[in-house]
Amino acid sequence: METPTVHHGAMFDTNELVLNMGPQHPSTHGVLRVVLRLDGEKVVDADVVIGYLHRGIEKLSENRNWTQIILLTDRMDYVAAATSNVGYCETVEKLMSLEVPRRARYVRTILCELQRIASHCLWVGTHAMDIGAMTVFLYAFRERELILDLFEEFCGARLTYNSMRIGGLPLDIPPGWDKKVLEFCKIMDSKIDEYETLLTHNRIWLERTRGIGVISGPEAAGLGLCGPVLRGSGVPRDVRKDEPYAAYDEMTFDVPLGTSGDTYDRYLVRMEEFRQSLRIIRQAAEGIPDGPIVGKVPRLIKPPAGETYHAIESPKGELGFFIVSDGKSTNPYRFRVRSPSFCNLQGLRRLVRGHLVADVVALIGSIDIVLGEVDR
Amino acid sequence: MPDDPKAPEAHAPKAAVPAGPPDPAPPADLAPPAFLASLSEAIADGIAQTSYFVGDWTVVVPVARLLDVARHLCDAPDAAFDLCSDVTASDWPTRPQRFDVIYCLYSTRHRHRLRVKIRAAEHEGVPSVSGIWPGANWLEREVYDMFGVNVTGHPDRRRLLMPDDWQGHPQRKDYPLEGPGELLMENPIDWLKLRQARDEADIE
Amino acid sequence: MIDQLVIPLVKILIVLNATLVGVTYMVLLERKVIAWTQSRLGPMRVGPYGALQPIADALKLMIKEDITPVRADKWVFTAAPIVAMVPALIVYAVIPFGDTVNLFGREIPLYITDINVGLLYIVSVASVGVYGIILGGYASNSKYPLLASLRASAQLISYEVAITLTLVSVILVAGSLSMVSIVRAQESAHVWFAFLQPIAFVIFFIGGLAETNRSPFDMPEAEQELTGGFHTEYSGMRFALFFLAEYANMIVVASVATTLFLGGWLRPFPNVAWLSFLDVIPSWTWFLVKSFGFLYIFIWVRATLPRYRYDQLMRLGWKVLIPLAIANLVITGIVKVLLL
Amino acid sequence: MITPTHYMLLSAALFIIGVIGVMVRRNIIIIFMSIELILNAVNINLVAFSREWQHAVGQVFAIFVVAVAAAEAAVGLGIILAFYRNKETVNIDEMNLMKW
Amino acid sequence: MGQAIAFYTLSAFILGFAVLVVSTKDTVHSVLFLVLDFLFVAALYVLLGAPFLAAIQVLVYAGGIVVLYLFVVMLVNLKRSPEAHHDPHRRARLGFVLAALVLIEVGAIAAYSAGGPVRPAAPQAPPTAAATAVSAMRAVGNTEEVGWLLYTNYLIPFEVASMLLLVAMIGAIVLAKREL
Repeated sequence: METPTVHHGAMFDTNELVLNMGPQHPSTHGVLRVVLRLDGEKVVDADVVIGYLHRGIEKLSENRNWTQIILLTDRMDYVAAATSNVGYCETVEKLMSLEVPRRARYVRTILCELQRIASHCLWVGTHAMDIGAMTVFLYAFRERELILDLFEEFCGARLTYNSMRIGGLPLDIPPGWDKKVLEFCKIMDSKIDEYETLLTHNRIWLERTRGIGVISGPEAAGLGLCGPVLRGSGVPRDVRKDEPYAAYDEMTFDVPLGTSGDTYDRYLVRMEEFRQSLRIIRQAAEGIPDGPIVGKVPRLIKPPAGETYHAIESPKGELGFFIVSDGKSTNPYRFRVRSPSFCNLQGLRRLVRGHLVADVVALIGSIDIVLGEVDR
Repeated sequence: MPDDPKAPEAHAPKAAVPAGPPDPAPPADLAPPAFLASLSEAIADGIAQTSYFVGDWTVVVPVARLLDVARHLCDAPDAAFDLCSDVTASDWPTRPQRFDVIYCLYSTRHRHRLRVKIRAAEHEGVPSVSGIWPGANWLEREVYDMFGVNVTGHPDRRRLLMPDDWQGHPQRKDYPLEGPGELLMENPIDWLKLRQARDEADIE
Repeated sequence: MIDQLVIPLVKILIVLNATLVGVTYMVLLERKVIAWTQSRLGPMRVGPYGALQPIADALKLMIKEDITPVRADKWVFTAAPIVAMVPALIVYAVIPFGDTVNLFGREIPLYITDINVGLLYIVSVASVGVYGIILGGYASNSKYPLLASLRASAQLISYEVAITLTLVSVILVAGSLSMVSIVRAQESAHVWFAFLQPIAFVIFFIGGLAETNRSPFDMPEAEQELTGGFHTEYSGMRFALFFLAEYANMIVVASVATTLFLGGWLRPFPNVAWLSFLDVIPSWTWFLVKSFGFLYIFIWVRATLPRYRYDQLMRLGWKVLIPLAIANLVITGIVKVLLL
Repeated sequence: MITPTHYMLLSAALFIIGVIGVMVRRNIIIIFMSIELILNAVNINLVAFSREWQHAVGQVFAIFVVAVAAAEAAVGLGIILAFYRNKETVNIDEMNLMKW
Repeated sequence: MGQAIAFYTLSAFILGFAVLVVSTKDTVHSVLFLVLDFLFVAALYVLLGAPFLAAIQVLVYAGGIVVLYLFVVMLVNLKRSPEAHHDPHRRARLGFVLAALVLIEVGAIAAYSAGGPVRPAAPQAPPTAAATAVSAMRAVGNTEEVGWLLYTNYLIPFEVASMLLLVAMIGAIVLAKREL
């Protein structure tokens, strides 16, 4: 006992404790790092550190031609790759003032909504898992698998689809695919009820999510939150309704809104979005028009000089592309992605303040981030 | 560590780089939206240029009036741009005011969009709008991180995506496509030693 | 000599081994039941339907590298899993697995010992088990385990109070602290104490979930919050000991619940004469069936419910369960006095 | 044959170890633990005599001692925590002021 | 014989761990030795025919009080060891001297009583009515015996003890809580 005493309690003060959550932590959904300042178990402040998955997609795109970039957009929100494809292609089409055939727009709508369901499946699974309900995770993945099968049939890939081309689609839908989509809708209906049976009226679930991370509508908008997080606070903002793209102007659907802006409302909004997505898919799949799948696209894609911003509603929120073309080269001069996960993650610091460590996990789950999209 | 003066000079921009986006003026038969008229009424020298391209309205604003314009656009009832959906920049190195800083605004009440654009020189201070839209906080940090735009009055101006000790600003057009790390790869053993020493310092 | 030494030693050997085997298969059972709940198959590769999976797991854990963190308190770090495991095992000394059986012309009772203060023994030994968790978290010299171990010890101590209070009301009804006498009391009362003490039974069940760190009270090892809980830094056999201790504790809780509330080794409806053909089935079978029914509910709960938050758990323990347990105790006392 | 004298000697030895702990150590937590040792020494004596006299009253007193020890530990440790929060020390020698 | 072996083994452990409690530098180790010490004292109680008290010793001391100590040791973040502090006014040797005095006294008692065991000719039952009831209860068991005494003869001390615990609990909360 001659060695100097090491006091193992040294890191545990009665005052404040700095806890480093991540980048290797099971519930930060990737490589997010949150530095928490704790008073006991209460969060005094949080610093969100990102950039661990930064691959420089914006910079890379400046040296790829316009078609090659579609491939890069797959790697941003890798659980909803088709949505990013659609967003990018629409932006370039806007820049080139291209007309997209109706058939292609319908298929895009179906793909976007299937992707929304797949993404929300992943979200409900991991969110429930974060709060400790492990069964929902596997149920949700079971249904996500069906969607991946549909995508595999459409474009041959299951995760990074590269499923869009500027001006339309790379391939027509396989015969009978729309029937399969409708069949899937029928299955999915009952499965959503299954998730809700496990969670929506569960007392522990209510206690864990109600009143956690409350944010008012104006504050959420000011923080730049978007998508279900913003709608959970009661702001009627949905790009599909406000600035319709693809074939959304021909669809009827409702935008679910929350009232109190807490984790539970965000959960309810997303659960209702499942149903609305199914509704859109049914309308689109039943009414796919005949016609070409690609518009009049020049062989060499070279948009005129100019810049534009175009947004679509990805499962996480407003996914915007800001593209500057110099009109001379075959690659964009500036390619910028306004990713919804990035903007939503910014609100985490505001949301977690005053809550407990366990709520931090619930809140990271409730804003539904994909780190590939945050860091790009 | 804002700017390493050596790095940009080493890779001078190519002559082919254009001098900026065209920013075409709106066609004569298209009336600008009402909030632009009231904006130029409220702040006389607020708008330097108005442009319209593929359906998007853009106003170019002098850097000095940025905060006034932003405040007006946020608060005026006919504009009510409560959502700052994006802040980004583009780099035109041949221009004296090399940076375009672009603010994409959206109004959840009126459901209209507007892009506000300022032109800033390399070290010119660009006032932060995060006091008006708290959501601009990270977006401005990213602009600072990627372009080195000198955002002033920002509550928390640190690098966002790149490591804190990174040299240079990667999204600039004159940023070398081989980063400093790659340059050190010419002598990998020294580089590994250096990195290990740094890692150990970090752990301690 | 045989009665004094050999038979007890043989009994201890059997119980210890049966417990360890039971614990390993408990892990398999849990994985299987949860898998079925989640429309999966669970382990299928090792042996038929994964029946040999526990052996493979044990082998894997034994040959894994045993890592001690550099700045850990080495002695305490090594001692902690042992401290967790030992109380979980020695509790089995007083649990009556069955009635007496006739073997080789000897009357052998199917329990290691029946001490006068059996129930108190269980409670006090179980209260020592918390040291394993505190020390494990402390000795790792790491923040997450430390947070988890503080949570765990506070949780265990709080729910111990509620559980002990329910046990007192059972003691009031049974009139004895001896486990065997409590079963006999249920036999002579012609009713399981679960029906006489339904509130106590429910509190005991909830408290049992919390005492064994089971979902929805698995805060101390909440993977999503505290990475791995108090055993984050443990690996290999030392981790296995923690793991086994947890499952051994689950079996203890199930056994105690069976003995106190579900009539122990008694067949269902011990007072109904026409069911006496059930007596053919040996008494220990009933005990096992009841215990595993109880354990099945434990697993079922885990597959179904989300996790409580730490403060909610404490609130439930102190503001709901303990007052309920005290009220139950008072009412039991009054009824007992009035009936006598 | 183990007589009460043996128990008394054991108890006395434990008592002395406790006293030495109280006198020599400066960490107030260790001092508290030494006091617990002293209380245990007393309890051993009580229980030993309880058996010797074949009367449970000794055990009853031992239970009271345990209760007092629990109360003492709760209040004492509360004081230590409060003191530590203000002075960042648990050294008995530094606790020489009536206020802090 | 068996009893003697048990007694000497237990005594050795009790005294050994007690010495470790007061001599170990690391406070957490000290607390651990205290737990072990208490467990062996509990074993001694079993040897003395007091299983109820043994269970209480484990439950209250080992499972309760010492956990409290462990908590405090972990909460109190020691930046420097208290033993590192030197107070010129402190006379640590005085402790040893006092302890030696007590030791001499005990030795004297032992020597004085060495002539014969301190054992009365016969157990003298206290001449109260309750005590006779106790002797009647003796056959039933140790727990019942203790319980009977606690709730008859010593009811008032028992209630006082419970009041003491209540007061201690309130006091501890008031002391430890930062703001009420």
